[in-house]
Amino acid sequence: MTPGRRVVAIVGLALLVGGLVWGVTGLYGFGRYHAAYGRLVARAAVPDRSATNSVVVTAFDYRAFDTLGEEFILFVSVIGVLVLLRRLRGERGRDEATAAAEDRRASESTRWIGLALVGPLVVLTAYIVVHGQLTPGGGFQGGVILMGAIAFVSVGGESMVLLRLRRTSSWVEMVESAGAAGFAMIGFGGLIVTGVFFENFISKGTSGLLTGGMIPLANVAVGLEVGGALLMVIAEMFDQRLRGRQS
Amino acid sequence: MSVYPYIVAAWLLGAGLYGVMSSRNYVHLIICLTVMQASTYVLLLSVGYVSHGKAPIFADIPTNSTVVDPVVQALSLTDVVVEATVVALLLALVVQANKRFGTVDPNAMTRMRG
Amino acid sequence: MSQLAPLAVAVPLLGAALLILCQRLLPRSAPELLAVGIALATTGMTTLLLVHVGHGLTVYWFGGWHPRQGVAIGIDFSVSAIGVGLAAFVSLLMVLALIYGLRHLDVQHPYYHVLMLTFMAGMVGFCLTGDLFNMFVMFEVMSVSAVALVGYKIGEGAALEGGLNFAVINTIGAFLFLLGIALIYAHTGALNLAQMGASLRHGGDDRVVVIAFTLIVGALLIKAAVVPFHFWLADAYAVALTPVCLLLAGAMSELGIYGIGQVWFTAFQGALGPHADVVRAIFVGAGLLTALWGGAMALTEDHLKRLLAFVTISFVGVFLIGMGLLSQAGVAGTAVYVLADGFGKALLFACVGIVQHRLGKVGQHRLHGRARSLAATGVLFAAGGVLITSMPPFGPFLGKSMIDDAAIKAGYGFVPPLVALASALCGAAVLRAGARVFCGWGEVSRDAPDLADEDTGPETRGSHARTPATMFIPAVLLLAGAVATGVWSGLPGLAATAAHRFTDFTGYYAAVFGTARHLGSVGSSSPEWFDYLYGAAATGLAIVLAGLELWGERVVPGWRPARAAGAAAIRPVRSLHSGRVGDYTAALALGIGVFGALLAATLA
Amino acid sequence: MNGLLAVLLTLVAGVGTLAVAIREPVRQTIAAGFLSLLLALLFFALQAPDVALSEIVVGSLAVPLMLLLAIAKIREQEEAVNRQPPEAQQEGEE
Repeated sequence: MTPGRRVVAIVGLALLVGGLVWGVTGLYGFGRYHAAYGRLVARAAVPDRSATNSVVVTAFDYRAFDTLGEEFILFVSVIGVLVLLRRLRGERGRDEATAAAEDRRASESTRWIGLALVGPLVVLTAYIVVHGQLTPGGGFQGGVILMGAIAFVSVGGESMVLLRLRRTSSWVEMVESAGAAGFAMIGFGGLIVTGVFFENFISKGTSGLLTGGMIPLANVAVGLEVGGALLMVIAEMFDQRLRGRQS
Repeated sequence: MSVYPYIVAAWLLGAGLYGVMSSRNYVHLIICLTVMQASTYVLLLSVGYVSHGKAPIFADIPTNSTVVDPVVQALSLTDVVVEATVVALLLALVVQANKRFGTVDPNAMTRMRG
Repeated sequence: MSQLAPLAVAVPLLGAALLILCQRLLPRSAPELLAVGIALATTGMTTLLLVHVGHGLTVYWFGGWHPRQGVAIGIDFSVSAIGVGLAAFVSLLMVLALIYGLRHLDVQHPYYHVLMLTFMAGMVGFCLTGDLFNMFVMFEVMSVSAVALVGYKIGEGAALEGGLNFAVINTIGAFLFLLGIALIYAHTGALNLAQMGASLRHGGDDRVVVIAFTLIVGALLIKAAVVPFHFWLADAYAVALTPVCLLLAGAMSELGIYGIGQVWFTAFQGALGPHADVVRAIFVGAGLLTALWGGAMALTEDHLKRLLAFVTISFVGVFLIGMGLLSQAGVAGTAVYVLADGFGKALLFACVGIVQHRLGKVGQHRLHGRARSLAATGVLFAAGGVLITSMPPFGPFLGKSMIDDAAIKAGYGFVPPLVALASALCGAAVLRAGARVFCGWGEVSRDAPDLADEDTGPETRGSHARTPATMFIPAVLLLAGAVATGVWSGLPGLAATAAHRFTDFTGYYAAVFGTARHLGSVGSSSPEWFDYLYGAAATGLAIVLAGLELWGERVVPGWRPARAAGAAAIRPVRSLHSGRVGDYTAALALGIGVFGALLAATLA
Repeated sequence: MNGLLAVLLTLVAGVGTLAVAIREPVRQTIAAGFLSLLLALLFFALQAPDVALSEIVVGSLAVPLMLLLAIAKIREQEEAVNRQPPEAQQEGEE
């Protein structure tokens, strides 16, 4: 940075942060929150939907359209990563022989530890996803944990799982796009059944797992989308790492 | 003292912004962006906090208890997704740029100037 | 009929997901045809909505969540003629861009089409939504798609740099937007724009409101690329695939300006209305600076796409003036100008794309006289150049004269000549480039080529020996659109009525919270004699300037030192475009900081 | 405001600053992961368990994983560059 640019940077930073501080000190004191919207939502969630987690009801029902946008932000970013990391002509791929050699390097024990971890993690994921409307958690967190399960297994078992995954990436891609499409379909379901986009068209139930109508369904769709999306990104990054090795 | 969380949010924004301005490494720059993002989480959640409020999840508490704001929490969930996407996309660009230029220094990537 | 509002966003999104889901089942050419079909359907839906909305405002509550006791519980689309008109324009441009892009490299697999569809869905949603946070979400859908599309040509270093600069600066913009949302939500307890506006009407001009306004409008100014937030745009638009450029230049920057109008007239007008003079002065000042800066940069630019990127920046400045007058007349003028000028800029990009397809280059010095055989494209390019100087009686002239009249009414009499100067600079840059490239006139450009041209190759596949109809016909249609907006005599009246609806908060609030109110139509002024004068003067000046640039050194004694002095004067400005994201961020912080400080000073 | 919140907020501000100040990518990634963990604790304290869970899984799991993979890739590339002169390297003057 030249001195002139440094002055611009420092003055800009001071003005921006100073302005922000000046602004926030005009806000009500911490803990004195009173927003009309939030209060209404917190009171209405349980009677409206028989679901107990008002955050999830907000995200998947009152503001389901935001979440549709959010799912597509994720979906698009995966497509973006695939586009940006695509193989250009002349860039050498990784041949099958090296892949097999890599596979063999993964020791038996780490493989077993990995597999032993996968089972419980998948169960945990399923639990988190389907209880989303009742307790903290939901499709989003569950999806990431599933991704984490598979990714960490692969770190333990060297590249084994991720390589398999890369080779079958069209499956992950399909799971991911099925999640995104599924969430949009839930919106269309409302339109078809009740005539309003994202109207909650499934029976709300009274208590337990099958409450919230479309919310558990939405959670599953989001879980597929998020887990698939992150898995695609990680696998793609991993593939990048391997691509450079033999060149 | 009652505005301390808001000040922390402003501080995180400033720190991240300073990092972005002065960064010589795109990976560093991306992490600075996640620090700036932390500022948005802190501000969103702290404006929705109620003293002695409970989490807005009525599984174990009566429906008339004082709870914190569920809306800002739903917004923050979206924000978290945005964090993951921003990091993923930028890293993909940086990995390609490194292949192309052999460096991850933003100041060395100035093919377009003037 | 109001069902079309959610469908205009949901259909492209679902289509995008299904294109990926079914990619194995579909034949190879299916994605492009499906994408064109979906874009056509979206154009149809938004056009029908536009007709349906008419003078009114159509409100659609997602999930059937109607407000309870005056509190919005769900998300609404509040469809106004201005918003849905812009959405229809965006989707029409998308149709043309998709057709135009049929021959482009590497676009055979579905990813490119998926990105284009989500890009369009984000833009359409941004135009229709009545919820501040939903605006942010749509803004992100659009930005994330655009980043991937800008960086699409990963084989070219400049594309990666442009993508990175774009991504970093727009991500910072997104954070500012979010901080602004958090503040204004804390202050008003609402995310719905109408409810927010009602709350702010009673709330007064708190400093929280001022800073929230600064952050939200700052983020939108970054998107619109107003000086000093414009640096990323020149880097990004210069390197994107040409069909993407059509949309970026024709529509995306304009959405930032639309967003500013939307948040001002619905949410902030009530609270900051007493300080409207200050806000207006800031917007008009920034707009003028942007218009002239972009024009001057365009005139000293060698790379054709980057030249057009600076032209885009220059026009964003004029849009900001129109919207920033914060008046019904200003909005009406901006609406007409955005429409006409959007066609014009897209046309210019389309012509450059054809040149790139045929000759594989985009630098003026390399192309000098080499495009002589492309006479038809040359005519289109020259027509585009003349159009953007706002020559009477075409569309851009109409829009600009409406903005000029609104500016004079608001007491900014000095705006019209300066805007005319900016248009002349842009027009001169385009006409000069056209004369060099298509006619081989003048001397070979000596402006330093500042974007290394060596890795800019052709973007298209197939034979480069002829111009495919899929590229040429969209260009002709774009020209027709730009001309038609000027010839269609009903347009100013429709724009005036739509702008009346757009600027009227009471009617907006009433429509969102139940009782719809009918607003009568409003008359619009027709261009005055001095508007014709300004228009003709801008065109004339552009031609004279272009001529001086081409032959001045031989014909006019004293032109050489004058031009050298001008080039020396602009050099410090050029050097600010350093390509370094750190510098851009510093300029961004300074810009937002000064904007906030100016607003804050009026409160103290 | 109670003491726990004050301590967590101060820690978040401190570790956030640290994550900016550290210039070595791997250590910085660890700092960023730690920041996410602290943020998650803060969110629990702010009665936002859903956001806290998301922040843990994204901020301390997905994002660091992506960062580390990218860093490893960049390092390999740089080693390769050091071995042979690059075809298109840009100068970083000034």
